[in-house]
Amino acid sequence: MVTYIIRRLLMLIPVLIGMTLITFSIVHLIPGNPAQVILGETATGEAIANLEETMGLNEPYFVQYWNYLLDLLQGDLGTSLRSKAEISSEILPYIAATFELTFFAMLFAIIVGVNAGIISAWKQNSWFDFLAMLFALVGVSMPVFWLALMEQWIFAQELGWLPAYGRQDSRDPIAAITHLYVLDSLIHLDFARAFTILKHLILPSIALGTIPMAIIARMTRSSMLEVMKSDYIRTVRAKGSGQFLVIYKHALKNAMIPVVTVIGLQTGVLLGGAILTETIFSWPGVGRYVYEAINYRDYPVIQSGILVIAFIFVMINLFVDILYKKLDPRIKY
Amino acid sequence: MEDVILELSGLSTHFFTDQGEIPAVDKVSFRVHKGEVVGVVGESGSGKSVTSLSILQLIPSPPGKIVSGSIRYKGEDLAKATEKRMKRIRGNEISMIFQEPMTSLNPVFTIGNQMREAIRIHQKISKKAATEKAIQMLKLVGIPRAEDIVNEYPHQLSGGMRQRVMIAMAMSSDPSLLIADEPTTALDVTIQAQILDLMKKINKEEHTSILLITHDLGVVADICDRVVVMYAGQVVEKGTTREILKDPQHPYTQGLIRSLPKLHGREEKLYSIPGTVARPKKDRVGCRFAPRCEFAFERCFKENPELYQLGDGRESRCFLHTEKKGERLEDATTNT
Amino acid sequence: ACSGDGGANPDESSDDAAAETDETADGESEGEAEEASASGDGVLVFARGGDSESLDPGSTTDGESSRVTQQVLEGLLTFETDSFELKPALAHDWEVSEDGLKYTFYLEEGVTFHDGTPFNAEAVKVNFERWADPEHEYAFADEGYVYSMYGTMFGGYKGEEGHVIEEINVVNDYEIEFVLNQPLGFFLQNLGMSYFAITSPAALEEYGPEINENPVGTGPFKFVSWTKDDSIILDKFEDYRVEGLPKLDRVIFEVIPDNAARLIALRSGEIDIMDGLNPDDAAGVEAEDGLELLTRSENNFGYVGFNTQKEPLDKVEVRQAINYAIDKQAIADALYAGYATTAKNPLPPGYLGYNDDVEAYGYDPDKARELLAEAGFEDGLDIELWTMPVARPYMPDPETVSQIVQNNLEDVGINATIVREEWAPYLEKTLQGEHQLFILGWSGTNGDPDYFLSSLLHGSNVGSSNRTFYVNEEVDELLDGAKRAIDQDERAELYAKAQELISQDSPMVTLVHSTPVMATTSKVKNYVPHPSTSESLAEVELVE
Amino acid sequence: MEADEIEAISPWKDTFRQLRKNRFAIIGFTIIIFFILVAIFAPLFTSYTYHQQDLVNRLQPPSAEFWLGTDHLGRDIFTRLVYGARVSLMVGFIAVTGALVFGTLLGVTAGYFGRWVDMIISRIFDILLAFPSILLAIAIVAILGPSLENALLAIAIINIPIFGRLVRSRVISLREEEYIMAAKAQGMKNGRIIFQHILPNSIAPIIVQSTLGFGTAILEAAALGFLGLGAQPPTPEWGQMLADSRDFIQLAPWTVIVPGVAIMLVVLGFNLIGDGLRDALDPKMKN
Amino acid sequence: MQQPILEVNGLKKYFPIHGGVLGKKVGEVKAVDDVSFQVRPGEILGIVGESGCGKSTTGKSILRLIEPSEGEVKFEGQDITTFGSEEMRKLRKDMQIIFQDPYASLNPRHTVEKIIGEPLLVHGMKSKSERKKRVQELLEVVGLSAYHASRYPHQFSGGQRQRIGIARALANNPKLIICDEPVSALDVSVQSQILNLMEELRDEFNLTYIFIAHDLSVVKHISDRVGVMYLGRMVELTDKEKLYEEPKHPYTQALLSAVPEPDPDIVKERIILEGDVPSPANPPAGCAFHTRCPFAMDICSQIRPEFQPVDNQHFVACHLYDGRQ
Ligand SMILES: Nc1ncnc2c1ncn2[C@@H]1O[C@H](COP(=O)(O)OP(=O)(O)OP(=O)(O)O)[C@@H](O)[C@H]1O
Ligand SMILES: Nc1ncnc2c1ncn2[C@@H]1O[C@H](COP(=O)(O)OP(=O)(O)OP(=O)(O)O)[C@@H](O)[C@H]1O
Ligand SMILES: [Mg+2]
Ligand SMILES: [Mg+2]
Repeated sequence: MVTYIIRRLLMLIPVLIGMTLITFSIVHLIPGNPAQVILGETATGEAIANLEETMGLNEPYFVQYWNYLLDLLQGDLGTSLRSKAEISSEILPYIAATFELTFFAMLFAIIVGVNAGIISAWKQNSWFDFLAMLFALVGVSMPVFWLALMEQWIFAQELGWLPAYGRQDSRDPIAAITHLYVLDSLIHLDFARAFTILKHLILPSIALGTIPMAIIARMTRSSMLEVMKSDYIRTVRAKGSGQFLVIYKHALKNAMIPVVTVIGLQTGVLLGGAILTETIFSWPGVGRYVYEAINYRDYPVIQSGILVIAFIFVMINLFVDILYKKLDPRIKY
Repeated sequence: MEDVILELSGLSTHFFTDQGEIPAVDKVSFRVHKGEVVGVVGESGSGKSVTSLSILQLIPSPPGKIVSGSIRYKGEDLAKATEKRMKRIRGNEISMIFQEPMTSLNPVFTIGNQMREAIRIHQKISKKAATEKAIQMLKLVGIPRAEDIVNEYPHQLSGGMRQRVMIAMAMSSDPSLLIADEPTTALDVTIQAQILDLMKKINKEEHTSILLITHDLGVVADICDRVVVMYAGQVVEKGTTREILKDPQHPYTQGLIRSLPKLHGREEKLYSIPGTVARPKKDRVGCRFAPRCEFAFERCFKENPELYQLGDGRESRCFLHTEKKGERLEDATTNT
Repeated sequence: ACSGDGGANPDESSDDAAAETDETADGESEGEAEEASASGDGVLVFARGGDSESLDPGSTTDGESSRVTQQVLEGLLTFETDSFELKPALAHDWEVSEDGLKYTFYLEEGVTFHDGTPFNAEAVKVNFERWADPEHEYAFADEGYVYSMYGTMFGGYKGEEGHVIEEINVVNDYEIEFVLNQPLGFFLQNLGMSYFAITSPAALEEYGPEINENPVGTGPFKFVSWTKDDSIILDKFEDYRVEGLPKLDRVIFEVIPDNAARLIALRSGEIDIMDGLNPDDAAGVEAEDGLELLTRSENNFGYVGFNTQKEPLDKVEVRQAINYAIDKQAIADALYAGYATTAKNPLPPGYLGYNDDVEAYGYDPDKARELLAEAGFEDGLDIELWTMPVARPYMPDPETVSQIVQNNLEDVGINATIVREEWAPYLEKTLQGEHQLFILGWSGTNGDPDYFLSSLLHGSNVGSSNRTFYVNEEVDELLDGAKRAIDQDERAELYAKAQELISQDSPMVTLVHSTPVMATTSKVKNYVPHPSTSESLAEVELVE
Repeated sequence: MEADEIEAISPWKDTFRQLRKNRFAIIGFTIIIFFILVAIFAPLFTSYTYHQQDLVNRLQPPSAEFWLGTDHLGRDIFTRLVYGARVSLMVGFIAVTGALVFGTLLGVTAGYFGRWVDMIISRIFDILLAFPSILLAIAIVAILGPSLENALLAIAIINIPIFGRLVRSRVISLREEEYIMAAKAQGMKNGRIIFQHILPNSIAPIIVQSTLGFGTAILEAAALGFLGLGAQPPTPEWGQMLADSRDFIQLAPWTVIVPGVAIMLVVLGFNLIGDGLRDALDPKMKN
Repeated sequence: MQQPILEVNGLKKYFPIHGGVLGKKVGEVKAVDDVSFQVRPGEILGIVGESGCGKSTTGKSILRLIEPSEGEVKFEGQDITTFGSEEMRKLRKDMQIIFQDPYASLNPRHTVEKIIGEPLLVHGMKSKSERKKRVQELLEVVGLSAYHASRYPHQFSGGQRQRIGIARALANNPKLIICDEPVSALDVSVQSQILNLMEELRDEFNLTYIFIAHDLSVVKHISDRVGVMYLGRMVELTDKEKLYEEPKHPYTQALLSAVPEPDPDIVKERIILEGDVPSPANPPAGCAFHTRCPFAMDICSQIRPEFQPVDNQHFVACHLYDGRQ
């Protein structure tokens, strides 16, 4: 197991280097001079040149890349041009915000998706199955941002049931510790606040989680159906086990093996989709951080932000692979 | 009869598929007595597995359904039993093992876990006691290192070992009847010999009746007391093992035996039945075997023969047994 | 007017871990409040579309930043609540020498910064020197700090030719003297700008380049915490120099990028003030109980500029034709829902020297066609219309404007292709003159006409802020004279003249002066939107 | 012999038969054909043009005159929707074709030649796939500048590794198939094996992926459009229409609902077909 | 004696096992471990053994469908392991293979005509009509009808598919056909049809077969000589009568005794072997069979027995027969 993890980590090295090269190049190919953006409409050419000089923007390309790599190795993600703050510390609350959102979106997706998939498979061809799968198909066909807008319009604006934006009651901000607000409010033993924060999570989580939910539901269903046909399920039934044991013990664990991979991949997709959801729900997450940075030509932030998201994505997939092997004892390390 | 454990009469199981209704099992009747080993032979697709699965109501449904007939287990009709009742029968009164030892165990749970489950479904005992019982059963079927094996996963065992585990699991609640659906087909000869040996031992020592499904007449000769031959969903011949192998009455059985290469004795050119194995099909008129039968005559293509009682419990499904054609059948046999 | 005992109330700084942001971790407890328990009364939530860039006012030109720093830091002077009229702030009095080269300021006494250190003349000097001199120890040039507004407003930096501030003399703790090397007509006006607010030198020492996340001034509110792209929290400064102010206990600046969400939040009472109301929603807000509609006065204008040195826009007839072709009123109505007036000068009405006698180019497609024919384009012409990619107060929806303009031009036979560039390349390329027609605008900051007219149309600004490449020596002379003159009437006259000439030359189609609309809940009292887009919240109250 | 009764049915005909039986797939086809017709005959449906402004009639609700209402520039939403179908279908087609061609080329190369060629190509796929796709698309469009063409290019690029990997894995697994080994045993050359045996047998999953890819490409284009990075106005791209109307959701909800439903329907159509094809082409369903 | 058509000397095929942190080679599966035999023209050499003992690998290595790790394969006197790819490709005209799984070995997207015609095309028969004629001829040879040519594989039964496979193998009139379990996937009643067909074809076209199977009675029926493999090694090889009547190797003896026969009159002395076949990745030292051998001696676990003739043309690898040659 340990060797497996080490091997996977080693295999990551070329991918990581490729990622840094891509992020670095992307950022340097983006047209537009960050010095110009910083100084705005009123800048003089001279001021721009000076600023370029101080920012090291006129060093040769590969020198800049090399410096960038060296810095990365020391955990230095650079300094934001816009806020002039260390990105490595500035980005943490954003990551926390995105993490919280993604976590709840995925929780929603998994709980609803897996159970819908199971019940659909169990009651194959029933009306539940039909509706659930139709719903899932519609779910995967829906633009995330549109769903988000509709939710906001219906549940926040028209019905007024849920807050329209943000992570918490803005009048009464939490004293952040981990920046995972649900966790923070629990640490403070402030359950009323936890409730408010959860309320803020509902709409964005559903918006973000709907597509993965639909995908997971479909995947679970087909995987379950496949497993239910297998010989060992017949064996279990021949032993005299009841349907519940058959489904929730024997079939589920096997059916989850492919589903877990999908969950891993979808988590990555979520991280990307978060950009849209975060903008609509004013969620100060890392997707929005990067998006704002692109508008601002904040080179270091774009490059580090994309890199960090990609890195998290890669790590999630590594974790999923390991989990996958744990679920399936047949796989050798 | 007192000692009849299982009696199928007129059992028909059909599959309702896109291609239409498939009578996979068509009015099958036979009996299994206490302590007896009954073999069901037939080529692929003849309905052997469906018959055995029907007994425990394990037919995938939909598309499968028992459409008529009865399955009397100790007098009780299982075809009409509720799912709840079936749960108590399965693995307790009647156990079953399958052809593919490689895929019949759940790959993600340990052997111990799966065996414990089988035991505790029917016996109210503690987890620890169940583990002990599992180990004891594994030892009974001759698995070495049973204490370690319970903590291992199926993929860590060889095919023969897995089949033993399956048998151990099946035997763990002392069933009266063991249904074995081609238990050795996937195994090598030397391993098959081990498993057959084990089954004989169980039959002798535990007095468990066995319904053995196979397509290998060699296996039948080795272990069965009586044999049921199936073709295209129907029983074509029944009798004791010796009778069937030495004196087959139905042309299909005859052809089958003659087409086998022999290990002993002189070999000559093999006999071969022309054509391909017929699949069960709804609304087929005439004898299922007629298109391949060298003795077929007009009537064979128009009507489906019934099983003729040939005395001593022997039965055969062929018009040649009608008095008129009796001699021809004799001719055919002597010609061999 | 307030006590000078410098120390903060120790009770306030308890439980600081709670509100700490990452950068303030070094034990500085001043200004960090207890956990936000003061919900309800006295807490005002102000929602806007984007976050601040920097809370160091000198180093940014960003309006969202000024909005916040305005509360935390003060300059020597400030503006009246609803105009660019000067009034005292940290300087209670001032004198200007005859020649306009020496300004003396008398500072408020007994004022302390939020960190407890006293405010004095030395602090003022340190701040100005920091902006003027990139080598200064607090200039933080290596960290990318640039004080561009200083450079723009005071003619450059230390050692540069146009730099007007010769020296700064500390006369005593509460008296300071600025010596200029040439008169600057709007010197005082500059000092009212929020960019030139005074930061505590002790804080500059302490935070170094992180000062932009830890503003320490003398303002009515002190900085508590900043969660990027989310919220900035300010608390009442108990020792504020003006007795009885501020009236609020806490102000929270919240970022809600989505207009619709912001309005929903206002309706549900989650926020108290929203900036950037969609003009189309204004009517709804006005009609709704519990909400108030507010407007900022006009302090900007949006325009369609011509590259006057490029074919065919070098012909004045073509420029005038286009000016006649565009239906400004339709734009004002459609895009601003009426919250805009059509413009005839590149200067908002109410500014010093605004020339109301200039005759506007009305919507007259026939005349336009006529002029085009005169210029030799009776068969129409093809032209590029560059459109800016970002929304600005003067141009809340440039994309739509460009489409309307395109439509208008089509009517008179001009086939305009819309060219879209990202913001940075857009600015760069229009500086270099790659464009033909382009859309842009300008907002005032110090209330002085020079900031509009010279920046946009003075020949010396070609290559920087003059993107029309308009050079008219006569206009340049008028503007230069107005810049040097100290007598405001004289200046007004010069500017009026310049506007006349500019209108004739038509280097740009002045579209509209917009009046940005805002909404508040009815609980908010005394909130007066300032034309500069940032206003002090010291007087604002919440009443049920 | 029973087999004699059956006429020669090619696997394609067989697929088609299966497909015809699949009710969902039929619905999918109906939707897509409907949109294709709409796209082709767009001008026949409406008397407006998609960029025709009517500032007086801004934000009108649906009526006899404006079937689906008007937007903030007084343009007829129905007209824009109809013309938008062209854009969306074109986006799907071009992006998928591009990704398919390059993905297949790379995938076949990697899968058949193995070793270091495979190493390099697979690592490139890994790296591209290590980025959440929409983020990568945003970055690419940011480099190239926002426009429909660039959005298309970005979407094609992010889809290349998806097709590439699919083809590669098919090629690798087919390489081990007995009939490929049989082909080799007959003395066939590599080219023949690839083009006659491997590729035709890889087509089923590629077709399924392409159909589903159509849907995703349209969604991705809409997302880029929504962020202002895709088609530029006045192009009636649905995502961009949504972005334009976003501020008017309270005043004129139809301006937001309509394009969203259109996107959803088209994508749903492709997904239904894709699902149907998957079932029809799945070899497990046969025999 | 006649010149052998095929001569296999010291054939080995080791599959590497990768593992460890860097995915290095950490071991090998010795699928075929030093196998030697000869095949005479016109004869049928049977190879039997339990699953995984390396039968298929041997067959495929001979054809270089799997590259052998070591050893020599001489076809008509030429060592084909040294051939380049084009030479090898041409040679495939003469050496053919029939696979076990009639379902997997036919390309599901090609018609029968294409399947059988393609080898003709690649070996130079360019004319379409000529090919068509030949395909029909071949179909009739294997007992199918000309009108089957336009069908697809999935429209045939297993036996028919196997006939198509045989027709394909015959297309270019090969000299040697390796049959890798050609009947084990078939129904019993169909199996005899195919066996008969193969015998007829051998006689008609003067073919040579290597016939791989795990069913001892089938091998006995069809072969002239039989080789027994165990764990990658050939343990016994001789004429079929000798092998079945007086098997010498203890493994062969056990194997023969374990085969159940459909004749209640034959009462056998069963030798039930203990345990399972060891893994070829980790074969026992010395004689690979010693772990299960009822006659195992000390030497068996240390020294690998030579594969040598004990009697005339009766090769055995067993220490019991040491010094009896
Ligand atoms: N799930 C099913 N759906 C449709 N038809 C089925 C199904 N299961 C079995 N059949 C049909 O029932 C018939 C009998 O199948 P069965 O599995 O009983 O054969 P068998 O005698 O056990 O063959 P084998 O030796 O291959 O196991 C076959 O023709 C098959 O087509
Ligand atoms: N490509 C491969 N990579 C690694 N190991 C292999 C490979 N092919 C075969 N083996 C191993 O080589 C050994 C011999 O395999 P082979 O297929 O030759 O056996 P076989 O005698 O034909 O068995 P069967 O009767 O099951 O067909 C087995 O242990 C198998 O696992
Ligand atoms: Mg079966
Ligand atoms: Mg094999």
